Amino acid sequence: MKIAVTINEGPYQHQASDTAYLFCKAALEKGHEIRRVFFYNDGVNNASSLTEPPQDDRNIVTRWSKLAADHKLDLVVCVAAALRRGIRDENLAPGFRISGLGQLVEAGIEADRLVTFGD
Amino acid sequence: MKIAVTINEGPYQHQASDTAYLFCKAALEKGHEIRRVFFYNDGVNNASSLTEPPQDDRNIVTRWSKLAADHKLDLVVCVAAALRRGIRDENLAPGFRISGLGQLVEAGIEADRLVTFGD
Amino acid sequence: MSEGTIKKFMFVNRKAPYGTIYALESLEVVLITAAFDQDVSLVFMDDGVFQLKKGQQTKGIENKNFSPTYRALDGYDIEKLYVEEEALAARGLTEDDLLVDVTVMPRAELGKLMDEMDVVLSF
Amino acid sequence: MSEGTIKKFMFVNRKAPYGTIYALESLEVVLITAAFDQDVSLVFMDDGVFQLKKGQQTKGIENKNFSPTYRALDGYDIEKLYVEEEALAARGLTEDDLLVDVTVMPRAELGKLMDEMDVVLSF
Amino acid sequence: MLHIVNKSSLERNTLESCLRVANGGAILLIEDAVYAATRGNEAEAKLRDALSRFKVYALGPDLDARGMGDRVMEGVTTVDYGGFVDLVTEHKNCQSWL
Amino acid sequence: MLHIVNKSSLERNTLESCLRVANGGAILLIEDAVYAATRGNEAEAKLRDALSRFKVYALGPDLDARGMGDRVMEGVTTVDYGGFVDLVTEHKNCQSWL
Repeated sequence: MKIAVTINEGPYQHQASDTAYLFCKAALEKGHEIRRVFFYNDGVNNASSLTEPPQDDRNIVTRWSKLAADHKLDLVVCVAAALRRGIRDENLAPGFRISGLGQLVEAGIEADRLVTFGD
Repeated sequence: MKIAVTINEGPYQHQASDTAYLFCKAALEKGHEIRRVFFYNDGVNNASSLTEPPQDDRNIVTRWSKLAADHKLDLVVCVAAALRRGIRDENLAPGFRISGLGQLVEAGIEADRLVTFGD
Repeated sequence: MSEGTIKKFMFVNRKAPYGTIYALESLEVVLITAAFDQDVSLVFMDDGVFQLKKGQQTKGIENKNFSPTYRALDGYDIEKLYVEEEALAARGLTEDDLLVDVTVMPRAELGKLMDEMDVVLSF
Repeated sequence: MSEGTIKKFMFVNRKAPYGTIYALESLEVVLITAAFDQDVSLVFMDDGVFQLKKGQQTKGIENKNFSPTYRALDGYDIEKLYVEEEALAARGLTEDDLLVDVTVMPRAELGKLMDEMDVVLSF
Repeated sequence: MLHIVNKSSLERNTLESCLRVANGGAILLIEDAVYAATRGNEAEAKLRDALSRFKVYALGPDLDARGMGDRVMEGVTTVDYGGFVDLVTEHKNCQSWL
Repeated sequence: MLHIVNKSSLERNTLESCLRVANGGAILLIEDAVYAATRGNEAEAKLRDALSRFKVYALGPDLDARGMGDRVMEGVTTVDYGGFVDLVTEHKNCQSWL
């Protein structure tokens, strides 16, 4: 089945991005397709290449980048939300791309299910 | 009187940074000293120099930078929280500096009041 | 691509305006979804009904007053606005307090409507 | 500088662990505040009492289990841990469920203690 | 329909809103919402009542993280992330009560 | 002591916690918490009751932003940001109920 995911909160502050990641991994393991992961609102902060958590903590950003590389995921960062929060091409982690809100709507249309993770 | 302020949430997503800013401005107008503004948790995202909100919206980051310049404010960004969220010297807006949590405790000791703004 | 597909999108607004950005961002997605010619419903539940309160004056908090946008929805053929009856009452509001014409509905009815949707986005 | 000044700091923990980062960040400030030789009190109210629950196993959510740190507080001479009596009861917990020795207190008493503080930080 | 709730019912109104509005189906408790599925919690009676109208699930890894894995009330089914995915695909649509 | 509350009492438990724990003093409602100070809100009775134990203030700019400036219940004092600052300096200490 085609599943789309949207994430509304940044890394570390809320569990949303963690839960979304583990959900996506489980869906892929079950043979589903992750049609797109859309990062909206503070969710855009998950895409910062400058993130550097303590060594004994998970790296939420690189974890998404790796999942995207392993499974050819489409990780889309909302451009308006990103500009409001200082995420641009110059500090965008590998595997993410910046685009418009239309990508969220399109994912909602094309996927069989859309699941939101937030605060 | 010496007042210290701490901000726990990022710009735009929550009103915390807006309220803190208007509070600081009012305190300065009344002749009080803002001993320090400490940006903690997602609050560190208020310091991103890459932020670019829509033209008809307020610019929360440059507003802080200007207030700091006009009144010699000490805007301190928590280093551990900043690294977790991709805020470093290379994308730090003017007037902010990155330092440790000790700066928050010190502000609490030295100021007559400490006011927290958050979610 | 998805040409021709029309899905039922519902936007569930449960939060007050200005304290958080969600009310504003919900409106942004609503407008884009309408531009994709989808079937759009907006629900205002719980504190979300405050988004439609008349007389918002945001100068004092130095924020943008986005409430006029609700009045503009009609121009984008977005006409399905549902408001939770119990939420209005619990907040001392009546239909007269609202910026736009809406359909006031008991929450149980809203639950049934939700069941019929293809995509539900919450803010 | 502030050499020699000792203030009463209270850390009010009202949120459950892991759903948000606040519980972890509160601990960080608590440790630093103790390093500054300040008078430190921790209060666990509402869902904050869950922070002290025994048996946390975070492997499944791929997050760090920071609950052992509460056991280490003693080593930093942080000994004033207050837990809201009513909050424990409302969550089906007893003192035996908690990781560390604490002083259980009715909420009205906690309010009086708060009044005596110089600095109150909420998480 | 699958209703996903992620906040503690003693802190926020989301579970209560969901229970009042939702027209049956399934409820999945994740993140801080899992406390509502544990014995002795003030929400217990409300949730027990809901079991007649909804199938109720709780995310096991979130229960374990919070040290509550052994306190799940009878009638609530524990699932892992794979089970979460199955719930999403088995229901026609879903809503996250944020 | 000054207690600062910033969340709607119909969404979160912060105002209720504050009212139950705080040992008198002043309460300042800001941001989404200002709705609790308006007539007809479900929190009205609770807040009216609190007026015997607390001085209650609400931030005017937040009331105006939400179109509720003309609905403040009797007994609650409206202040601007300058008044917020005065409340902080006039009280020995303060707490934000987050």
